[in-house]
Amino acid sequence: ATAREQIQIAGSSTVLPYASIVAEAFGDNTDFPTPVVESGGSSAGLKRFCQGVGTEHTDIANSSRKIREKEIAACAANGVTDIIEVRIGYDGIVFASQIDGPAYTAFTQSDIFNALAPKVMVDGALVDNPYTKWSEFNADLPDAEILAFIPGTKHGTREVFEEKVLATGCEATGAFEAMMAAGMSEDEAEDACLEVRTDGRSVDIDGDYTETLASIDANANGVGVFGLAFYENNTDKLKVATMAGVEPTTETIASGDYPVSRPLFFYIKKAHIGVIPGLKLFAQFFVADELAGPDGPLAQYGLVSDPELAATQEAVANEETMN
Amino acid sequence: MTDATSIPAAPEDGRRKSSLRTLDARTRRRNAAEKRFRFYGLAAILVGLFFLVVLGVTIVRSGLPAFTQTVVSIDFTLSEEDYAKAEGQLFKTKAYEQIFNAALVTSLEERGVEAEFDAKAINRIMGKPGATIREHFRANEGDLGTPVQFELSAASRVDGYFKGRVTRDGFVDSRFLQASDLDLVDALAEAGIIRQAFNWNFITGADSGVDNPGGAGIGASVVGSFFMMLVVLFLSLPIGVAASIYLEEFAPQNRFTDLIEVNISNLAAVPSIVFGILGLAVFIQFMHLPQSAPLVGGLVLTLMTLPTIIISTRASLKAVPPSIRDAALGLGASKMQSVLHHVLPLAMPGILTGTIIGLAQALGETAPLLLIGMVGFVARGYPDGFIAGFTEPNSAMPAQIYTWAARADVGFYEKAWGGIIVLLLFLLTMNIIAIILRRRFERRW
Amino acid sequence: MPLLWLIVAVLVVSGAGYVLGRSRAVAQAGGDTRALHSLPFYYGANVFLKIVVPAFGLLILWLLIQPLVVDRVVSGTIPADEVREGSSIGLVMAEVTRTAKGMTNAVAEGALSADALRDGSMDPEEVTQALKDAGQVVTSTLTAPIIEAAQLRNRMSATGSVIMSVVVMLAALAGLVWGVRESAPAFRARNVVEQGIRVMLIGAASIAVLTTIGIVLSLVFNTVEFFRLYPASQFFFGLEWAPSFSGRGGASDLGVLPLLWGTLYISLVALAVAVPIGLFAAVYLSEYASPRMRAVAKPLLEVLAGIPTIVYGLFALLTVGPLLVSVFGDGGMLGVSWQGGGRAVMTAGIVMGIMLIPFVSSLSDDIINAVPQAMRDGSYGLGATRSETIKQVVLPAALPGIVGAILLAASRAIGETMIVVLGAGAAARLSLNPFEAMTTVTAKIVSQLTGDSDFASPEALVAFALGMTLFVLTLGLNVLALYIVRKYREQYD
Amino acid sequence: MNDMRVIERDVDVTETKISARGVQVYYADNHAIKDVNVDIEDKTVTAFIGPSGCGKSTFLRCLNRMNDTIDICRVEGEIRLDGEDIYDPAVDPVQLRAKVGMVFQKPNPFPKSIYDNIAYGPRIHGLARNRAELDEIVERSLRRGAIWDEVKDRLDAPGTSLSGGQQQRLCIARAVATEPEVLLMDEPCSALDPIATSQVEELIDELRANYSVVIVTHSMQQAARVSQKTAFFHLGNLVEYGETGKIFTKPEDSRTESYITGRIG
Amino acid sequence: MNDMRVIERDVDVTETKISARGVQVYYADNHAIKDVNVDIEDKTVTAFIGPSGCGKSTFLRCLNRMNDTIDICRVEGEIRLDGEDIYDPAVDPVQLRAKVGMVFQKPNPFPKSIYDNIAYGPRIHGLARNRAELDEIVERSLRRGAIWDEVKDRLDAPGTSLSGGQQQRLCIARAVATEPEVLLMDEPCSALDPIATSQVEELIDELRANYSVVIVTHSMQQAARVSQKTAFFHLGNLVEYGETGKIFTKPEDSRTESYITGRIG
Ligand SMILES: Nc1ncnc2c1ncn2[C@@H]1O[C@H](COP(=O)(O)OP(=O)(O)OP(=O)(O)O)[C@@H](O)[C@H]1O
Ligand SMILES: Nc1ncnc2c1ncn2[C@@H]1O[C@H](COP(=O)(O)OP(=O)(O)OP(=O)(O)O)[C@@H](O)[C@H]1O
Ligand SMILES: [Mg+2]
Ligand SMILES: [Mg+2]
Repeated sequence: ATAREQIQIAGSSTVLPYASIVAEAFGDNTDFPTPVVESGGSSAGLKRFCQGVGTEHTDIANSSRKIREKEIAACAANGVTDIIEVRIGYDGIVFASQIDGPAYTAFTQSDIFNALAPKVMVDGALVDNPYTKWSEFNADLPDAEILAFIPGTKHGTREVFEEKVLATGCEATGAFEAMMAAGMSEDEAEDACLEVRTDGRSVDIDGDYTETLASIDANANGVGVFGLAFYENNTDKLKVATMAGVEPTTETIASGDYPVSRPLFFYIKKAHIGVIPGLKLFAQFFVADELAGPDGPLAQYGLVSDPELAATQEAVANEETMN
Repeated sequence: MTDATSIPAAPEDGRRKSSLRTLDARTRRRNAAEKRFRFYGLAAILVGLFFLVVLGVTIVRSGLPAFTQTVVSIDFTLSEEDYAKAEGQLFKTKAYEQIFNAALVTSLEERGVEAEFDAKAINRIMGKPGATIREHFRANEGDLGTPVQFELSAASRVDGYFKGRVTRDGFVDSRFLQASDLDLVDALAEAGIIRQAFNWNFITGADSGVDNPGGAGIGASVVGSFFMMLVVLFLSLPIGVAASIYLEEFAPQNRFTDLIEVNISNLAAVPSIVFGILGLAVFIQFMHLPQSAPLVGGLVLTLMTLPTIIISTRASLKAVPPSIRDAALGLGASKMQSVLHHVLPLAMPGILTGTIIGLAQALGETAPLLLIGMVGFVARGYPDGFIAGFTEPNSAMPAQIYTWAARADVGFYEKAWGGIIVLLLFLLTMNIIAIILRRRFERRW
Repeated sequence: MPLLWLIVAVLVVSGAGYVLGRSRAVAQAGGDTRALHSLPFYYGANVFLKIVVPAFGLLILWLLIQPLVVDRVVSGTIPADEVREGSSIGLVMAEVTRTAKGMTNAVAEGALSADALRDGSMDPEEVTQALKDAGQVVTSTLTAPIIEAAQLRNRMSATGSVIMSVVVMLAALAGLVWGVRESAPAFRARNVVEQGIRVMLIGAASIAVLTTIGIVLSLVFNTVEFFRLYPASQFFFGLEWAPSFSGRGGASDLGVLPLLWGTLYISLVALAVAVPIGLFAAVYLSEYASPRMRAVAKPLLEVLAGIPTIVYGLFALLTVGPLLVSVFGDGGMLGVSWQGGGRAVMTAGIVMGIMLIPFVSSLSDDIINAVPQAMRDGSYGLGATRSETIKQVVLPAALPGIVGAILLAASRAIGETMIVVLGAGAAARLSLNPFEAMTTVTAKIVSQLTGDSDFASPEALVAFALGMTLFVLTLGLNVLALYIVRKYREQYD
Repeated sequence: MNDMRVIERDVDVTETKISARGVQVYYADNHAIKDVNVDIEDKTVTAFIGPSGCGKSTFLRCLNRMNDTIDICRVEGEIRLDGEDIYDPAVDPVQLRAKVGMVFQKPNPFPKSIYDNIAYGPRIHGLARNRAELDEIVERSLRRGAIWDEVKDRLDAPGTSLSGGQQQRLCIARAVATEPEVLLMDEPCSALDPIATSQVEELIDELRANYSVVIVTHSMQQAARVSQKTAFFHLGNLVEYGETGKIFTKPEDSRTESYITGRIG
Repeated sequence: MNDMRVIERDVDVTETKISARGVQVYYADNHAIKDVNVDIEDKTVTAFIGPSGCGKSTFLRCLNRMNDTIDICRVEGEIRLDGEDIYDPAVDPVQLRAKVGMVFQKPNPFPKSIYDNIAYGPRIHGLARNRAELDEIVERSLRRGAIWDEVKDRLDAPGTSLSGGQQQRLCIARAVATEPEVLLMDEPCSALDPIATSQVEELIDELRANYSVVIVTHSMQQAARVSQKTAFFHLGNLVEYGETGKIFTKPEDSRTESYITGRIG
């Protein structure tokens, strides 16, 4: 087999848009061929990444979460030991609804929890969620049917949604305590906090944000969970809600004021550096200020630029592997 | 035999004497049933066609705009030093964009376009022209310093404004476009600088980054699909027909044959993504075929299409009356000859139908391609040769459409529908041969 | 590409063999083809096969076996201390293979001198650098034993391919001689050739079997792994499907039953739409429609099968779903509130049914068309109406084909994801109400495979277990279908 | 040639059952039936004779509009059954065919059981009120088709597994089971042995009491034995039509004569 | 009954072409042929007669192993062609059928042109060196099948668009075109008019000079006219086999006698 010419990347579909911008620019700006960026999810991307060293395996895995210990072990078992982790920035997660729909403008985690949890606190008691309208538990919210389109369990975003919204809301409303009081262990209670109601008011979306958008289009009362980038590209259709009083913007997320966000990564197989043409250059290109900086096209598109980008650039230049 | 020989009295006198025109109750009932049945049939077809029309209209309405593109056409001069400066940067195309936009600002000021604008507004109006400009001047260094006419695509929202996707009422300012920019766009349109043009790039180009809908084209993936379909057609049709002939005509009737038969029907029900898992393991990781290549895609789709072709071929082989086989055998034809000369031609319509449906399915399939690296961002332009067409990374039409549909910018959504139009045209072209052939083979006996 | 040349050479010999075999037979018969046992073509084809089959068979075998042999020999030469801790001989061998290939490529590009392939005392650093410069994959600095092993490997493969070329050509020539000598008028060339074709047919049929084996193999290991992490009883009998993303263990409910139920329900609705419409359409096309209408309508309906599923998905989500809600939903036209949201079994089922119409209609139409006219005449002659004829004579006679078409449609329904995800949702649910959102096994296979979860976690591995379960279940359904066809088949003529 | 004597039977009724006027049939360009005029009488057996390919089957199929099923076939002229034009658009061919039954030249049993083959007609016409009645009809029809003894033990066997002659008799029984007013039989005895032939001929004679029977045959003897009227076709023309006795003894047309005398059987 | 006289012809050769010993045929449980022993001679026409369903076709199909195509059919016993057991595993049924041609009871033309119907056999057996020769073979065969005049202007028309009798003659012509050594004809004249019948009979007589012909017929006259040997089957048994003259004049078995005398034709 002849050596492969192009860089082969696979992984998260959240990272894919940014990777595609960089890949196109990389092809346009260098003499290397345009890298191939496959989608298919962080799981599949890392799996392929970890399957071995050699041209039949990918060079880079995009991931919308940190690689897990088990995965590192699986990688090592296949000889993929030297991995460089690169954090490219943050993905903000926002709640948005039809621009002409009910005035969902400000949520707190408790509101979301009250709306979507299967068991909520009503008058100090933990009961099956009785609410059908937002206004029933928060008079400031519109008098509209509860209907939320949340990321499906396949999405990394779901984890953030659970941890940063539901869990927080669970504690804030006192449900967590009530559960503990009802005799659940801490773990059980934590798990219970993350559950969502199954009567159809909370709809899992396994597809992309376009699907969420389409769902919101079809349901005026719907509230959807989107990535910041997606929302910003569709401000003419969507209006965003604040979370705990903070409006989601690149700045508030970068500063950590806006609570719901997550970092995005890619992982490079060090063994392929110097082997696959332009691999290191690509990594450097990706995190360069011109691209990933606050004025670069990635931020322009909606990526929350990493305040510690300089350190990342350093690490890539030195090919610093994990551990 | 007594009751047999005695002639029974006419069962219903009414029926015997009845006129042909006056229908008795039973006949009327039967005729009504007949009419109903026939109506159901017609209705079924109409229902099918109705949905086809609905879907077709949706597709065409949403997809046609993809074939036009708002372009900014202007003479642009790039000086040697700007060229050198831009080339010296890491992000060269961005530099070109800035130079170009600056030049546009000056040129507009010179022309005295009646609108308020600043460099930022121009940035918002323009798409991503950097790559086009760089490519041009790299290829024609002689053009440096002389004015060159460029037709560069405008930003996606400006494009949307021209196509009616973005309107002034209900317009929301964003960092991508502001209300004031629309005045500028109107002014530019009046000045003839910005206009709609047929989007050749959409038909011939390759995918672009998510921030550059204006640069995206389906062409490269049409080529990818074409090569995949070549593989699928040339493998699945002969293998499928051969397998069916064996199973239907030659295989001994025993448990093992039954097993194979059930097995094949079962393959049809295997989710297509599982074929992707298989393809990744076998073709890429075991056989070391290149990743993201139409060859591998074709092989995977072949495996997926085989059951469809086998099932339909077997069904139509079964439908050929045995007397035809007998006639051939009786003349001293071998089993093989009787099958190849007589049975197969008579089964041809069904085989072709299977091929049409199987290939249509293969052409529209994305899931298995997901795992072998053909879905995502595979913007590689055209392969540089016939062989390379099979082995160089490429996308496929459905994969391209699928990725476009998932992108945030509405410009891509429109492109996705445009891609669907192209895909359907491709499908129709592909089918037309099979359809004509099928008509020629159709006969009753 | 010596392999390519070898193939070309064999093909040339076989072409010559065809001509020779054919002409020798004809010549021996004194130019009178009637004196031959078989048509002249078969004599040529016989020689062709005698050359091609052994030569290529040998070639393929050799290509498969040689690397195994070489690997064995080479791995024997690697000292035990080369295998680092946490690594394995397999990985070292992978490196040797890579290095060997890299060296060959590097030599071909001129980045390494040709005697680097032989020289036993090469400086590892130098070689590593040279390989990197030549753009070959190198993981780390190579060591001397690895380079030596790589050289040995290259040497053995080179000798191997020379011997292979000679052997293959000899086989081809032997085949030529054998075949041509056989070409006498009395030789049963046709039988031999047909036997050959038959073997090829069997080969084609076995590809399907191999595919099945491949699928089972590619699913089974991960399935076993899954069951190590997750109790099988909960998987098979659990009534809940709620994978948790965080993978904290124990938090996920991965019961397959709701998914199976959803699959069954949605497929049934889809078939309930597609089968009657498709069958009636097929009947109308083949029995009532004018030839022109048939020529137009049939291909048009087939377009339905070619529209990408994403279009159907959006159609379900944006058009059919809201439409159904406006009828069956709260405050809908019927005044019932069966349907909560647009996503429902019905939505997906109906839309999927539309997509499946041509699967049923086109194939059934072909089969119905193949029923001999004499059958219909017999019925008409008894005073039957067309519909009676169709229902009682034509359709029973066409049953096997129609069942095949329906099976195909059912298979497609089971395998569809996009329409399910957009039309029926992603949440698994055990409910009888067809206006509720549900999801299918296939949709979940895709979403768990393409998700963001830890690939070694049960949440990702469950995809394989789901695939396996579905595979076994559909196998059962197919056995049932075969049984039905056998039982009710009516053989005409 | 002594068995060529024509059995002189009383032709009870002379009422016209079917009358054809100026019938022309074309298969695409092939003019298969040329201007045929004929009156087929009720309660009479009419025989069509003529060389192979002269259009007997074609004309027979016109009488119950079976030609409708052949795309390229075009029928012109007028055919009246009981005075009603059967090609009138208002006429329902289904009802016509229920009245005018047909036995085809090539036996075409349905790929169903023998029982179902026979029961098919009575079922669609609702001739039996219950299963017992249907059983009776089936048995009676099979007896009349002279095949009962051979198949009574295997009524569940497929009709296609019968021998050629058995299939032919099955088709006759099937046609008889629906009790048509006119029965068109295209060479009903071609595959039958003499005994079976005589049984079928008996059946035909028996049917004559109530119905009109048209039979195509190549056997002059058979025509002479069973028919009261004979029509001789030649190259698509109806050359001569008349009393069977007269046709066989004093044919008017030389072609008829040469066909009859040139016979061998 | 004067035309029932048996034409006394010299039986030139008495060499045995096909010899059957202890042949048993079962269709699943149905014992269709019971222990039949018969020697069919070369250059002889052998007629099989017997009531419908007695196993004539079944036995005929054994002679060129056409029964192989019926799944449920089982043949036991020994059939030798020129001394070789045709059911021997080493025997190629294809070659056997090329030597032992067959005309089926139900005409089964290919849905191809008339020309291709005839040319098919010669093509697969390589009987024609070129198109002209093939044309010649086709014409000769059609002439021998007594159908040339009727189809010579429409050789491109599909064989299925012919009339019943024409299809039958087409099938005869098709079988003759491959020049088999033994020709099995299952009621070849059932749908033919007397003139065509006599032409086919002439053909049979002509074939006898070189080949062996086995013909199934329901017409005693025909058997008497064309055959030298006659075999009478009854309920799957070969009741009597011998010189045609003897069978028809002095049958040994009472069943034969009653069948022959009980005849009508
Ligand atoms: N394919 C078949 N399957 C089962 N039984 C069959 C099959 N073909 C014939 N038989 C039975 O075998 C017996 C002999 O049939 P065969 O066709 O040999 O009769 P035959 O003498 O040719 O009669 P005919 O003169 O009516 O053609 C009959 O009882 C028939 O029903
Ligand atoms: N389906 C058809 N398509 C075209 N031509 C046909 C068709 N059927 C019959 N013919 C032609 O019409 C003419 C009359 O055919 P028909 O079947 O009526 O003859 P017939 O008198 O019944 O002959 P036979 O005694 O051989 O059955 C013949 O020349 C025949 O070739
Ligand atoms: Mg006829
Ligand atoms: Mg028979």
